[in-house]
Amino acid sequence: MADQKIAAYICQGCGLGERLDTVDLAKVAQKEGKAHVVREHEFLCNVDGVKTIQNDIDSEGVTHIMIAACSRRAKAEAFYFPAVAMSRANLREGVIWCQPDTDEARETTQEMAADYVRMGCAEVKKMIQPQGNPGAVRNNRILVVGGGMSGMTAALQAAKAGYGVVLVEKAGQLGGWAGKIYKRIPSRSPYQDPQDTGVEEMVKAIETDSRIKVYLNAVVAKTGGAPGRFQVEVGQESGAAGTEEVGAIVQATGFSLYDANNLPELGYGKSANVVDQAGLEKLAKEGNGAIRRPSDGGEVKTVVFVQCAGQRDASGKHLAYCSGSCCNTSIKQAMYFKDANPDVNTVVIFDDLRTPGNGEDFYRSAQNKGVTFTKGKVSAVEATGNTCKVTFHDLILNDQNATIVDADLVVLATGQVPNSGVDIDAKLKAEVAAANGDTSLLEAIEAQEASGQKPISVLNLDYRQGPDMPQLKYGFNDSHFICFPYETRRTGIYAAGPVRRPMDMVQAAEDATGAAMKAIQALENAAVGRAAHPRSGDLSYPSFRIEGCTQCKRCTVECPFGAIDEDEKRYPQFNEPRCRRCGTCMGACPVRVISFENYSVDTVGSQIKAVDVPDEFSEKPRILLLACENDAYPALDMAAMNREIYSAFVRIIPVRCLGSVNTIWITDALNSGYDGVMMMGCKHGDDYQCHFVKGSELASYRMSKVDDTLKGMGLEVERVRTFEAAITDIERLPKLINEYAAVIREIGMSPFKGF
Amino acid sequence: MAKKEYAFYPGCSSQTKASSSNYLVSVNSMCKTLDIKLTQIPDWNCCGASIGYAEGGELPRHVLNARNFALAEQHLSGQDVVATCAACWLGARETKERLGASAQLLADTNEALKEAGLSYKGEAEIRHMVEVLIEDLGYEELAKPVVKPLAGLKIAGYVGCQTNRPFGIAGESFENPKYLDKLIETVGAEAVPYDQKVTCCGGALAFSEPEKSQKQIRDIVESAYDHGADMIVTPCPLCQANVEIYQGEVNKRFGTKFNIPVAYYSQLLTVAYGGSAKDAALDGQVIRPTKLEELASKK
Amino acid sequence: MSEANTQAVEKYRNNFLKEVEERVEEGEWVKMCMQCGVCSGSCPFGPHWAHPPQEIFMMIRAGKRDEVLTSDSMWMCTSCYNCIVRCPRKLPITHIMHGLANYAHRLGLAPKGQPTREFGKMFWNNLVATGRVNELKLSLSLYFKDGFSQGIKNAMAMKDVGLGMLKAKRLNPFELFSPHGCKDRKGIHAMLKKAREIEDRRKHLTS
Amino acid sequence: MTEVVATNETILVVGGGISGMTAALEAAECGKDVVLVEKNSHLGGRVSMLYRYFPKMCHPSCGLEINLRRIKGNRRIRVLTMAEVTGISGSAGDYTASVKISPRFVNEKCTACGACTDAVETEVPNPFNYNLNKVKAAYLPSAMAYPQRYVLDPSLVGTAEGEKAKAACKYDAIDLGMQEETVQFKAGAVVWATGWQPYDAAKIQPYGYDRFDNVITSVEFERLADPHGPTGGKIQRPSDGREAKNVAFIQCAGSRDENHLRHCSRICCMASLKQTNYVREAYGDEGNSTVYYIDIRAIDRFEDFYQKVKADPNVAFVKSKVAKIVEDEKTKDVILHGVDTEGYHRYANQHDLVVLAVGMEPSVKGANIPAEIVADSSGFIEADPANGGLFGAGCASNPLDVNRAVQSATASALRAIQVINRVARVEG
Repeated sequence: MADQKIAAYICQGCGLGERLDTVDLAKVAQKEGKAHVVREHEFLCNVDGVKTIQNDIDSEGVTHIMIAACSRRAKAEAFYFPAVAMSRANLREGVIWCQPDTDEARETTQEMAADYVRMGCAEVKKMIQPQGNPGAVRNNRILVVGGGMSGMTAALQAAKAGYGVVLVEKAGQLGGWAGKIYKRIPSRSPYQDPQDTGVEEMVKAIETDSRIKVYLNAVVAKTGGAPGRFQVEVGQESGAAGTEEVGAIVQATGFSLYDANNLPELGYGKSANVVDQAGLEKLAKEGNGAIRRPSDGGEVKTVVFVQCAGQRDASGKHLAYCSGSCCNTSIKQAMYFKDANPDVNTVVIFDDLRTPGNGEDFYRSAQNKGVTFTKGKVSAVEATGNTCKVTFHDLILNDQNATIVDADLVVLATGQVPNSGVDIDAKLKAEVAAANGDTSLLEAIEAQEASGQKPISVLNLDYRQGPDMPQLKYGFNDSHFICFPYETRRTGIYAAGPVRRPMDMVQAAEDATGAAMKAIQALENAAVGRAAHPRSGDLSYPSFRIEGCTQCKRCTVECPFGAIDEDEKRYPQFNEPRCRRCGTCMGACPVRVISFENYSVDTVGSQIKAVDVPDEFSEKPRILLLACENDAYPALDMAAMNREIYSAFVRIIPVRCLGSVNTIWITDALNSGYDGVMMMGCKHGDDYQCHFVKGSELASYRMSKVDDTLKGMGLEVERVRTFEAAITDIERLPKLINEYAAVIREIGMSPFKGF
Repeated sequence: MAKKEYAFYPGCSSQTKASSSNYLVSVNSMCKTLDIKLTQIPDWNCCGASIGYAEGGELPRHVLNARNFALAEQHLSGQDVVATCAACWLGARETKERLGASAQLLADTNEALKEAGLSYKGEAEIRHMVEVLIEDLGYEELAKPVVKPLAGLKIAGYVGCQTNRPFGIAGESFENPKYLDKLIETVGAEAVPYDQKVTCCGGALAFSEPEKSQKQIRDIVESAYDHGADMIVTPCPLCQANVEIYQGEVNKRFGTKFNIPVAYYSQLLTVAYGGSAKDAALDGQVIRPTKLEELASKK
Repeated sequence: MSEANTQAVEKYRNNFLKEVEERVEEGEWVKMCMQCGVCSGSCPFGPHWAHPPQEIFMMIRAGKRDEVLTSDSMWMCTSCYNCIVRCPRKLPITHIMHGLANYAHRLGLAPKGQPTREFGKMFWNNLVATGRVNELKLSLSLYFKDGFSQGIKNAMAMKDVGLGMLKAKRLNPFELFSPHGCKDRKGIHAMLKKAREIEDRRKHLTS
Repeated sequence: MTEVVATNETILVVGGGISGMTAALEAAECGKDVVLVEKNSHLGGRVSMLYRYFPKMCHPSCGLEINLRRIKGNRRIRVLTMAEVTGISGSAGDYTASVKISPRFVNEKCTACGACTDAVETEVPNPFNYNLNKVKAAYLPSAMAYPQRYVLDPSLVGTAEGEKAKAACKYDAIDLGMQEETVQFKAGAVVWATGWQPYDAAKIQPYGYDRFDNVITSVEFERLADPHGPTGGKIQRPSDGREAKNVAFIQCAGSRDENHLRHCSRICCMASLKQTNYVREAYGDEGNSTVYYIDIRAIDRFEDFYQKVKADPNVAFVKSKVAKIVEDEKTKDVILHGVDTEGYHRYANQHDLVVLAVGMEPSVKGANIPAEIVADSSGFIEADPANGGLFGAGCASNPLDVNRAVQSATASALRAIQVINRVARVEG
C-alpha cells in the first residue's frame, strides 16, 4: 500500500463559518487528525472548492480526504472522488442545524464539530479505497429452473438480450401449467374472451434459439459456487447428467394446485362430476372446448363454480391466502360453456369477486355472456346420480340454505401451492413453535426423518445454510421487500412466478422478465466484483485473518445471505459474489478478524476512540450513537433540516447495518469513558424492514447479552440501549436522544473516565 | 337579433285552462319579449308520461311520442321541437334516443304510425324551453330585457328530477345543477342555497301514494323555508303542482304551517321583463306570490 | 292466474332470467348488475321497497319468479332516475322497474288494487280516449275508483286542493263536457292498437 | 444551456417515480447509459407522498433513500428534473427525443441552506401535500427531495420578493433570468413510466367532494397521517381541525364505474385497509373505521392483512356502494346514505370524515404521448410490437401496487436493454 497522504477540508458555507470557529477546527484536523494538508473553504461544494480537492489529489499526491461540511447524504455528486478514500464529517445537519444558535450553546456546539473532525480524520486514516475483487469472473449464461410460462419467458427474454440460457424442466416437455390448459385469461384488450395460451409458439422459439439449451426430464442435482461462477449438475431420468457453468439463476418452479381431496364436504372424490380447475381444463382440452359430463358423458346443462375452495380459510385446515387468479380462471372456464352454448346455466358462487385491473372488463364480458354471479358461501356439494346438489348461503338474499339441485358439473377453485423446495428454516421454526407449546411441526419433521424420506430440493445448493432459497410465509420464496421485490437472500438467485407469490399468467410473465433482468445484472456485477443491492456498486468485500480465526462458525451461521461456507479445514470460506457487504459477519466475529477495506472494526473503533471525552466533573457526558445508515441516519438529517434540537453530548456514527456492530465497539466506548451507548436500527420480526433481512434482529439478540458485560464492568444496564427507528421518525429520534441524555444525567457520569 | 322559431309541444298539463296553464301563459309572454316564435305542433298528443308504463307498455309510448315528432317534421319542418313540460321533454327524448339506437324499434314504430298515416324520420331535435333559453340565447341575452330586477327576492330554485336526470341540461351535474340559480340571478333575485334542489316530489305517485309523496314535498318545502326562501321556482309542471297545491295536505298531515308560493322560471322572467301579473299568470297560483305580485304591479 | 301467465310458465320453465330478458323492457340488462346497491340507496321511496332494485335483479337470477312479479316494489318507482344516473354498470333501472311492473300487470300477477297500478291504468285509458289527458276526469276517476261513497269521501278530503285549483283557473269543470283532445282520435287508436300487437308479437306475448 | 450526452445506446426513461427510478437503476447497474426525465422538481413521484405501505406498514421514504443513494453513486444516470418529453421521433434503436425544461430559477450552486426561504414572505399552495397547506414561494419540495436543490415559484420572478431571495443567497444560486429551454438527444429505447393520477373526485357528484369540507381523497389522507404532512401527522378534519375519530372509507370512488373509470384500480382496497390502521394508530380504541365496499380485493398474501383488519372490532365492513353523502350543516359531519346489500339493510351513517378511495387514472391518458403508442380502453399502455422500442412501465401500463409496479419496471428495463444490445451488436 502506498503511504498515506491525508487532506482535511473544512467548509465555511451554509453558516458553518458563522456558527463555528473553523480556524480551530483546522488546527484540530492538523494536530489531532494528523492531516498532512488542511484547507478551509468558504464554499467547498462549488466548482472552485471541488477543483481545489481534485488538484490536491492529482498534484499533491493526496490519497485520503476528510471533508468537514454537510451530511454525507448531501452534495454527493460534487464530492465524488473515486480514486481516493474519503470520509465526511457532518458539521451542518450533524451539528449547527441540530444545535441552538445561542451563546450558551456555542461551546458545546464547537466541541461537537471538533469531535466530528477528529472522527473523520481517524476513520479515513483506516480506510483503503477498494479496487474490486481480483478474482471476479464473467459468465454470460443464466440457469432457469422450470419450463412453464415463467421459465420459458425468462429464458426467451434473457436470450433476446444476447445472454445464454440453460433451461431445466422436470417434465418431458415444456409448458408447465400453461401447457395443460385449454385457453388462457386474456392478456390484451378488449379482455372479453379466453385466448390461446401461445405455449406452442414459445416452445418453438426456444427450440430454435441457439442461445438456449434445454434439459427435459431433468432436475438440478447440485448447485455450487456463486454469482458469476455457479457450477450446476443437471440430473436426468435417463441417468445422464450434464454439468453447466452459469452466472446467475432464475427459479421458476411454479405451483401445484391445492389438493381437492382435502375438501370432501365439497364432493371431491365422491363424484366424477366434481372437478378442480385443472380437471376442468383437462376436460376442455380433450374435448377441444366441448365438455361432457364426466360420470356418463351426458350433456352439461348446469355448471357451478365454487370460488375460494380451500382458500381464504380461517380454520387453519386449508390455505389461508387468496390465490389471486382463480376468479378470472373460473370466469374463463364459465365462458368455455357459454361460448359453446349460451343456454348452459353457469353459476359462479363467490364471496369477493377479485378481478383487478382490466379483469373488470373480463367480468363484465362474462355477465354479458350470461354467466350468473352469486355472492355466497358454499357449505356442501352432494352427488345424486349424475347431478350434484350445491347448498350455499346466499349472502344477498340472505338465504342460509339456497340450493342448486341439478348441477351436472361442479368446479372447485382450489388455490396455488408453491413448488419452492425444502424449507431450510423448518426445523428452526418448529423448534420455536415447540418452545411456544406447539410441538406438531416438530413431530411432523421427526416423523418424516424417521421414515427416511427427505423433502425434495429444487436447487440442491451446497450452501452452508441449506439446499434451497429461504421461504417466506406459506412456503413462497423471497422476497417481501415492497420496493425491491427481487431481493432474495441468495444473491444471484431470483424467484419468478407463482413460486414467489400466487399469480396469474400475465403477472408471471412480467415477473419472469424482471427476474431475468436481475439475473443478467447479477452476472454483470459478478464480472467486475461489484456488490448487488442494496449496496449496489460497492467494490469492497470481506476478508479475514486466518491466523486469528477460532472457527467458531458464527459468521457462517449468521450471514443473512449464505455467503460464507466452510472449507475442508473448517475455516470460513467467503464467496464474495454472494456477499451483500452488510458486515453482519464482522459484527458476529468475537475475535474481530473480519473486515472490509473501507469498513472495519478499526474504521469505527478509531472514531470512537478519537472523541475527546471530558472528565467526570465537566458535567459533559458523552453518548455514542450507532445509527443505521439507511433509516436512522437520514431521519436524524431530516430532523436537523426541520431544526429539531437534540443533546450536544451525542456523537453519531452511521453503520451499514446494526448487524455489523461488533460488541467490542460498545466495550471500547465504555472503557474510554463514554457515559452511554445508543443503537438505532430497523424494525425486525415478521414485517422486518432491515435491508439486510436479519441484521437488526441479530444486533438486538447480541445486545441482549451485553448486560452481563456491563454488570461485569460494574456499570448500569441503562448505559447501553437499542432502539427501533424508522426513516420517518424525524420528531421521535431527537426526543429519544434527549430522553436518553436525561437518563444518563440521572444515573450519573461513567466511572471509567480518563483511564 | 333574428327571430327564433320552434315547433312547440305544450303537453296536456300546459294547455289552456289545464293544471299548469299559468306556465303556458307566462312562457308566451316571456317568448314574446325574447322574440321567440312558438308554433304549436298541430294536433299533438300526450307523451304517455312516465306513469304510462303500467298499461301502455313500451312500444305504444314510443309511438305516441313518435307521432308528435312526425307531425312536427311534416308541418314545421326544420324546426326543433320545444317542450315546456319536463315529462313531455323526457318522454320525447327517450323515444328519440331509443329509436335512434334500435333499427327494430324504429321499424316497429313506423309500422304502427302508418295506421295514422304518418312516419317518423328522426330529423327534429327535442329541446326543453330551458335549453332554448340557456343554449340558444344565453344568460347575457336573457339579462338584456330585464327592466325590473327582482331585487330582494329570495328564491329556492327547485330543479327536481326530470329536467335533470337522466339527460339533464348540458354541462350541469345531476346532484347540483346550477342553471336555475343562474336564471334566478339573471333577473336580479337571490338564489338561496338549500339541500333539496333535486329531491323527488313523488311525481305521479303524488296521486296514488299521497302519504309517501307528501313526505318528499315536506322535505323540499321545509328546506326552502329553513334557508330563508320567499318562494320556490321550478321548470317542471308536475313539481310545481305537487309542491304548491299539496302544501295544505302536508300541513294537515305533519302539522306544519307551510304557505310558500311556487312559480315557474317563466313567470319570473316575465315579471322582470316588465310584464304584468296577468302576463305572468300570477293569478294562476294557488298560493299567492305576493312579493312577486308587488314587483309586477310596480310601475 | 291469467292464461298469459300459464303460457309464460310453460314457455320458460325455470328460466325466469331468460323470460325477463325476452319480455321485459330493457330486461336483457338484468344480468349486468354487480350488486353494489347504489340504486337501492338512491331511491326516494327506498324505505317502501320490500325488495329494492338490486335485490330484485338477484331474485330474478335466482329464479324467484312469483316473489318478483307479485311484489309491489316496482310500483314504488317515482321515475326520478336517480338510480339510472348513479348505476356504475349503466343499467336503465327505472325502465326495467317499469318493464317489470308492466309485465306483472299484463300477466295479472301485480297486486290487486295497488294504487299506482290502478292510477297508471286510468291515466293511460284517460289519455287514449282523446289522445290527451283530461285532468278533471282523471282525478275524479281516481277518487271514485273504490266506488261512489268512497269517492265522495276522497273528493271531500281533497276538496281544498280542488277548490284551490278551480280558483286558480287550473281545473276546468267544463272539461267534463267539452274536453281537450286530438282531432285524429281514430288514427291514434289504430296506431296504438297496432303498436300493442307488434309488441306482443315481439315479446311472444299473446293475451 | 443544459447539455445531454446520449447515443442510440442510451435508454430514455420518462418519469422519476419509483417505476422510472427502478427502470433507470436496473439498466444503469447493468452498465447502460440512462437519461431519466422527471416533470416535477424532484424524484420520488407518487409513492414519496405516501405515509406507509401495505401490507408491511413500512415507509416508502425508506426505499426511496436507497434508490436515491444508488442514483447519487451511479454516473451512468443523467437526471433531468422539471423536464417534460415533448416529442419522440424515429424508431426502435434510433429515437430522437425533445425535452422541454422549465426554469427552476435555482442553479446547481444551491447548497440547500434555506436562506432564500427565510428571506421571502409569499406563500404558495404546496403540491407535495396536495395543496392542503402552503409553503414559502422559495422552497425545498420535500425533506427527501433529490436533487436537494430549492425551487423558486415563477410568481416571484420580477417581484421584490424574488430580488430578496436572490439577495439572500450567498452562493449566487438564484438565477431569476432562467429561461425555459428545449433539448434534443438520441435514445435507442424509451421506458414510459409516467405513473398515475388520482381520479378527479369532484366528478363523483353524489359524494360532494367539491361541496363538503370533510370529504377527502385517499391520497390526501396519506398526507394527513404523514409527519411531514400539513397537520404534522395528526388526523384532523379539514372543516374545523377536530380529531377525526369516526372515519368512513368509500371504495371504488371512480373505479369499476362506467360513468368514471371502467377498470378496477387494484390498490384501493388495500390502501383503505391500511388507512384504517392509521386511525387505530392515532386514536386507539376511540378510533373507528367503516369500509363501504363492493368486493374487497385483497388478493394473494394480502388476504392476511384483510383478515387482521377484519378482526379489529373498531373496523366495520359494509357491502354497499354508498348512494350519496349529505353534510350536517351545523356539525359539518358527513352522513352516508345507502343500502347494505348483504341481506338488505338501509343506513344513514354519520361520520367525522369520509375518505374516498379514488381510482388510478394513467397519467398518459389525455396527455399527448409524443409517439405512436397502443393503449387499452382505460388509457394504460399495452405491450404491443407496434410500440417498437417504447415500453410502458409501472402504473402507466396497468393499475399496480408498488411491488408489481417495480416488477413491471424491472421487466421494462430488460426490454429496453434488448433493443440497446441489438443496436450495440449492429454498431459493433
